Amino acid sequence: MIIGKLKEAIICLRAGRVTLRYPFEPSVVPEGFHGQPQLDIDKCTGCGACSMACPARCIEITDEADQRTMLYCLDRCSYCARCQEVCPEEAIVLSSEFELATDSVDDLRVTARFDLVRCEECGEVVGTRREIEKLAAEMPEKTGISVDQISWLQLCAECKRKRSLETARDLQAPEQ
Amino acid sequence: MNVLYLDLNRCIYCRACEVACEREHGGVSRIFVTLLDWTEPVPVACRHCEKHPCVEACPVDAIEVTDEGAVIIHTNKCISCGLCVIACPFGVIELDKAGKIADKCDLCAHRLADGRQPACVLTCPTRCIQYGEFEEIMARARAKPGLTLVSAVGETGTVVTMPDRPAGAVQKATSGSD
Amino acid sequence: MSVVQDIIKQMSLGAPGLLQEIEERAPQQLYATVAPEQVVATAKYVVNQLGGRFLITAGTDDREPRGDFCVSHIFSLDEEHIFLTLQIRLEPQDPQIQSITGIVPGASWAEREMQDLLGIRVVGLDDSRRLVLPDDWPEDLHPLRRDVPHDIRPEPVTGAEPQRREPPEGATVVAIGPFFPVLEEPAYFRLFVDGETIVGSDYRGFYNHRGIEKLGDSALTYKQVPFIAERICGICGFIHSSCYCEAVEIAIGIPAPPRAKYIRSIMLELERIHSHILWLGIAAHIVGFETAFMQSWRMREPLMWLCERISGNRKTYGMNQVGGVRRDLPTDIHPDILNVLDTVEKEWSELYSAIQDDTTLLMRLADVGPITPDYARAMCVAGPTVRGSGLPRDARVDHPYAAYADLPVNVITFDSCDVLARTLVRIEETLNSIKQIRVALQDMPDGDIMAEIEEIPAGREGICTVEAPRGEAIHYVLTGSNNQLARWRVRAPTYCNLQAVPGMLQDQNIADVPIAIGSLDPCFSCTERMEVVDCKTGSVRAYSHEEMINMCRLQDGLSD
Amino acid sequence: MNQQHINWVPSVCPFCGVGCGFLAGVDRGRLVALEYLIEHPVSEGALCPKGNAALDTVHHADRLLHPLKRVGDGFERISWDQALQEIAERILEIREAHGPNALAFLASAKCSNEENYLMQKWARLVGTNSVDHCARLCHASTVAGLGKTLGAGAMTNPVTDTVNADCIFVIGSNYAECHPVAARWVGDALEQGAFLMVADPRVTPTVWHADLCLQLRPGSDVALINGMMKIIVEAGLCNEEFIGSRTSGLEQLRELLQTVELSEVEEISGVPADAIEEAARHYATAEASVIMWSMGITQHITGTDNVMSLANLALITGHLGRPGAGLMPLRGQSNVQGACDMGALSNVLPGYVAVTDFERRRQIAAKWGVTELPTARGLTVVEMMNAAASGDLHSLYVMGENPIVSDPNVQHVRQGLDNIDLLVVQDIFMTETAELADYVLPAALWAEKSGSYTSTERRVQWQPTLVAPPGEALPDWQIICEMGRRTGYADCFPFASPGDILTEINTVSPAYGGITPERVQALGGLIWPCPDEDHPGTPILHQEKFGTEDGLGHITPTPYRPPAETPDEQYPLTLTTGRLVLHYNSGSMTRRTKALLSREPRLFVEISAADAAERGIEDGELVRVATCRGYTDCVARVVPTVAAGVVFMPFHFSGTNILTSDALDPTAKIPEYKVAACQIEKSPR
Repeated sequence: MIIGKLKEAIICLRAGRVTLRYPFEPSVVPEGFHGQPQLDIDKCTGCGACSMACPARCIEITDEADQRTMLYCLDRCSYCARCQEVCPEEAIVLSSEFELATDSVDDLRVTARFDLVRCEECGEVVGTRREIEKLAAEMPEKTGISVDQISWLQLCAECKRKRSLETARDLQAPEQ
Repeated sequence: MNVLYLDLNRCIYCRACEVACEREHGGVSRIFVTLLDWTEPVPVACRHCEKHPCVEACPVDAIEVTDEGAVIIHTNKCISCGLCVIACPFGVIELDKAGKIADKCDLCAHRLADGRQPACVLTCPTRCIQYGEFEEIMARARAKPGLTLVSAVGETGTVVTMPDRPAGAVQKATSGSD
Repeated sequence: MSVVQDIIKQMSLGAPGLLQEIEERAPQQLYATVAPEQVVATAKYVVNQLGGRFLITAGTDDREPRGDFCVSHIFSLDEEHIFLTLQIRLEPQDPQIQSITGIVPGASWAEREMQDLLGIRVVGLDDSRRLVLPDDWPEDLHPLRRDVPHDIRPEPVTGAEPQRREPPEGATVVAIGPFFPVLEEPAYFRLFVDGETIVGSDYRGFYNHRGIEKLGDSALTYKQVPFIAERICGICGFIHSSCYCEAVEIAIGIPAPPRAKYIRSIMLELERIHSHILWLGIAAHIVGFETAFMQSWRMREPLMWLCERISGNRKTYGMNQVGGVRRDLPTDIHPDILNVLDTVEKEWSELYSAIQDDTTLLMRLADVGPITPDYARAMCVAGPTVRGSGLPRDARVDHPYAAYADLPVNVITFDSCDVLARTLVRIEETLNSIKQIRVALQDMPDGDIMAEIEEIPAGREGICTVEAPRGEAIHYVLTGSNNQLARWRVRAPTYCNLQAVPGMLQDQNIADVPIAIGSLDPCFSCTERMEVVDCKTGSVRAYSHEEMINMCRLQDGLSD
Repeated sequence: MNQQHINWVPSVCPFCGVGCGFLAGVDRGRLVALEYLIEHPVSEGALCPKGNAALDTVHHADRLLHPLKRVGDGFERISWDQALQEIAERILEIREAHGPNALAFLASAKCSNEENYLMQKWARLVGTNSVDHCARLCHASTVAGLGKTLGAGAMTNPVTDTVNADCIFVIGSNYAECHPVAARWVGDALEQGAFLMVADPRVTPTVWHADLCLQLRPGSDVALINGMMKIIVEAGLCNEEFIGSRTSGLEQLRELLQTVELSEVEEISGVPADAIEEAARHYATAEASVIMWSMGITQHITGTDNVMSLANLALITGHLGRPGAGLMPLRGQSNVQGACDMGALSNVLPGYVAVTDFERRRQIAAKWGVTELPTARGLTVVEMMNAAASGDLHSLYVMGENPIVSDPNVQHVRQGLDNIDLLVVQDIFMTETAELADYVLPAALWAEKSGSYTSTERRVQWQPTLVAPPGEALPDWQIICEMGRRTGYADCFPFASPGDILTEINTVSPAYGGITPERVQALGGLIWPCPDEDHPGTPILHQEKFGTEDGLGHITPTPYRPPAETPDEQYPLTLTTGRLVLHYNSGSMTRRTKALLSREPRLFVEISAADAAERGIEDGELVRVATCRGYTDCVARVVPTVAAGVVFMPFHFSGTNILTSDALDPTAKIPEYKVAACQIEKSPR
């Protein structure tokens, strides 16, 4: 009995003070820490892949008039880094920032706005201007389809289906 | 190489292909029959284009062309960016909002694998949708009277023929006006 | 003949007429289709003749596209390392099935839950009160049915009362809960006492039932589920994400690469170590032994920092994905891991030694909360709870997953069947875990950490059990179309262990109840709190529940 | 889906009369999958959207499970024994009190031959010929018209034989929507150069492929056909040889045609004379011509006349009795042909023996072990509703029909059914009619029982049992057998299986003589007439002689009569009704099928742009359609496919038949669904 208590006392004494001085002293996080996601709006095309991937549904996309708004509700973030993983433009990365406490939830909300392109037939949303410009720039070289043929980039899926016969004719190989 | 053949002249807008496709693919149809002007049905399925803009648009190589010439989305690799949807010339890729992935015709790969033709082909009441060897299909298409042949992007992919009669069905109707 | 074929043969011959069909849908996973009227007889055969151990029941709403409901009673044939699932298909209108609690008393909650959530009536349940659904939930609304949206918020039924069980004559009720004071978690025990002796008890829990299964098979995609799976438990989250991922990998027949499996095992054992250390601290706290509480938690902290360094997160590592893991364990981290393990091993051994000599403590633990081997078997308890009753059940050995087939798993049992036995199991297991990690680090193969998975076909089933610190967690998956599961069934180990509480408390002294219940290391769903520290003044203020709700909702257009 | 446990069983599609086949996949007692049956002689694996969704209703949660008895406004579950006993007792009481003609029975074109046979047998044993079914509402005029002219009220050539035709004349049929697989064979014929002409008030999908379209006014068919015949006769395009050797009555026709003026025809039908001429010449001069029709011809007060004039057209040109030449009434339900063959009609016994035919009636009575059967013609469907309303009918026993949606002028039907003492409905779902019943009996559907079904081309096919019925539901044949026994005819219902019943049918109906249970189970079945066990079946009728007593085709002149209702100031538009490809009849099955309902979710009315503009109606707007019988609200579709003055509504949703007319064809007693004077306005809601 007494031996047990002595052993316990030794353990306590040897441990000494173990608590950190945080928040009065900074706490350093390790490399690769999953802190608050940071968005590089210049790189982002507004494609929304992050929004679809996010398990916590932090990223809300609203299309209104000629603008897409992406609202990052970082108060809901679970720091899984899926957004970083899927982003085709490497526009979002998880930073080492973890001191997120605030008394205004707005401090944890980030908004990004993008110009939308709407279907020239029906007005349905096709995508953001950045997405379409990106495709228009890359497509001719990658597929060999000339720039003036890719008018369908301005159409929604349903209108493309309606115009599919014309498109097919446009794209027909010249020898046929 | 085997291709899909859509003979628009025979479509009756019954949408059996849509219901069949839906049945084969977990409740979402990947073929669309669009009715133009109430009288001109256009069944649209993936053309499995040779130049395949969707494959080129995909930033994560989730879309692949198989040895059989089918353009297939590997759903587990898809990141839902939607670029293929915009890139597709025919509007046959849609982003499945529930499943959060891009979805399109896979030529019923699971059926072809066990020797069955795609569901839309077999179910089509009017033989509007067919599937077979490219040259054979082309020969069949060329042999039909009064049809215009339109092909997809490139020289393979889906073969489409449409009636070359100018007048629509409504104009054909010979009714003494009231 | 392989063991699997032998079982198939035994079942076909030994249970003539019971089975409609039996097949191996994944390696070591047998599914037997049983006619509804044969379910009891077949369960009896499986338990008595094959030595089957009941794990869990998964009810499935299969009305689309099959047009029926399916009940899957999942059993483990431990010695043969086989999962044997009895599947019973039920008519879609007014589905009902005979209870198997006459054969397996531990199936009671599983059947009650199925009755609540799927509206499959279980005939012959001795206790058919609500288990999971709130008391004010409408009668005919079964949330796991696929036609019920995941975000439904029905009008509460007014005047609803909890269905309490009445005490035996002459006994008095002592209520513990609905906020269980020892663990500060929601659970409501009603103890029926005669003087200081417990003569019976009743339990009502699930107060914070979060509907995670429903979210997983209706709102989330395959790649999103691991992150919510991880949040099933705040301590052993990695258990659940691993269990989910391996179940899907089994279902589609694409295992994670060997390196990923080793990384999973390492993370799982790190989790076990810090969980067991944490538990010892809490157990000490329950019996008023604050020294051990403080020192345990101190010892644990370096492990948490280590995990943060490995995964980027202190807890809920987010490392699992179907097909493997998302982060490698580079060689330059290995020495740090070994260092932390060395320290923990040394300190833990010292603490163990001190406790063994502390007779006061031992007296609080010995002969308290007895669970006999027979009762343990009947209630299907798991983890240290079953091993403390002398039964060598451990998923790492019974159904090896991750890299456990290659690791030196020592199944530790003690046979005094009391709280002390459970304590000793945990302490020694911690030391064994350290050994396993060392071996894993040494033997870890090179290569990919993620398998190439092109798509996840629909209609595949997979079962995985993972030995959590509290016992085995079980995940059953049925893959669906549209990039989503069709059914995800999760059983956390506390689910079966809690069912043993009435027997464990029977004839015990009321003063021993907290540590007895604590000895199960129960994991109820927790709550949240927030404190604000002013760095300048050092003042601390706690926010109230209302304040927090208001802060979330202020300018909030979001719903959750 | 894991397919390895699926047992694939050839099955007959339960929807329209084409008789397509598919493979039903059974997995551990559930119907779980459907596969295309490429070997099927009619469909070659093809299926329309309904066929593709055929399994969706089988294990449906709405299925009736237990016998129900009305208690106040609701129902109470009772045992089968109680249900059968109480119904039997009440039927006997009513017969005792009011005589057998106070009882009426509705058989079903969705049930098997065996079940229809039993239903009419039971009715007649109980003492009434008031047994009828919905054939009365679709092709009764075909049965009457062809019976009178050709001696056999059925399609003369198989559907697949269309491919052999050089000219295909479609009138009052929208086969592309109503019988989509028939379009396969027409399409094949067109690719071989056949000429397709379609007469229809609307530009339907059938018209899209036509070489010539005659957009006639609803109800002007006889005028149009007489006009065509006048051109043929005057141009000398008749088949004199055929007329001489195989027909009678040409002279009377000539007399009638002399009174026909083409300018008048043009005015009545709205079709230009040169188009009529073109059609007439194509039809008469083609090597082989077929005529296809459906309810656009039959559902008129002149339905029988319409059919007879088509028969006249075929007879004077000799387009009968050869491959590619024939008359093809496309029937609407999977077993409507069979239900008629089985005598589930108020005027005929099995094998089309008139109830008034003393000798042959006695023969059937003898086979049934009774001395006599009722002799008076019974009530037809619409007459039953009238009798119910007037208090002459006290009991109605309904098997698998939904008159409250499908009958014309349904408000009147509702009054009748409300008035009745005993209404029994035996069905698979709680239909709108069942909701009014005193007793509701849960029945098995096609996949849950075996039996033979006769398609539009007289092809008798076997449907094997695939799965067990849900709950306590029972196959209709078992229920009727039990009712028969409990109403005092135990000896007449000794059957233990549908095969036993078919064996009795073999002896009662000569055309089914060789269609034995063993033979009919082969893929594709057999085509009647098949008089004995060695007979291979008869795909093409009338090759040597007609079915009339003298063996000749009776040319029967039919003067034009206007429809019962013509537009007036109050109701200036003509409403016509029809089917959609995605729905089926009263919709109790297809409106419960997500894939179909999602594509065509609600009732609409098609209206021309001119009529819409006049009323300020926009496409997609809610409008109110009214006739003198009532009104219904639905969505307007402003389309170019109906002519001004004509509007169209599908009949699959409750509401349409509030509007339709119950004026009857005097011979066939078929109501004039196809013409009602109506008005449309913006919905006041």
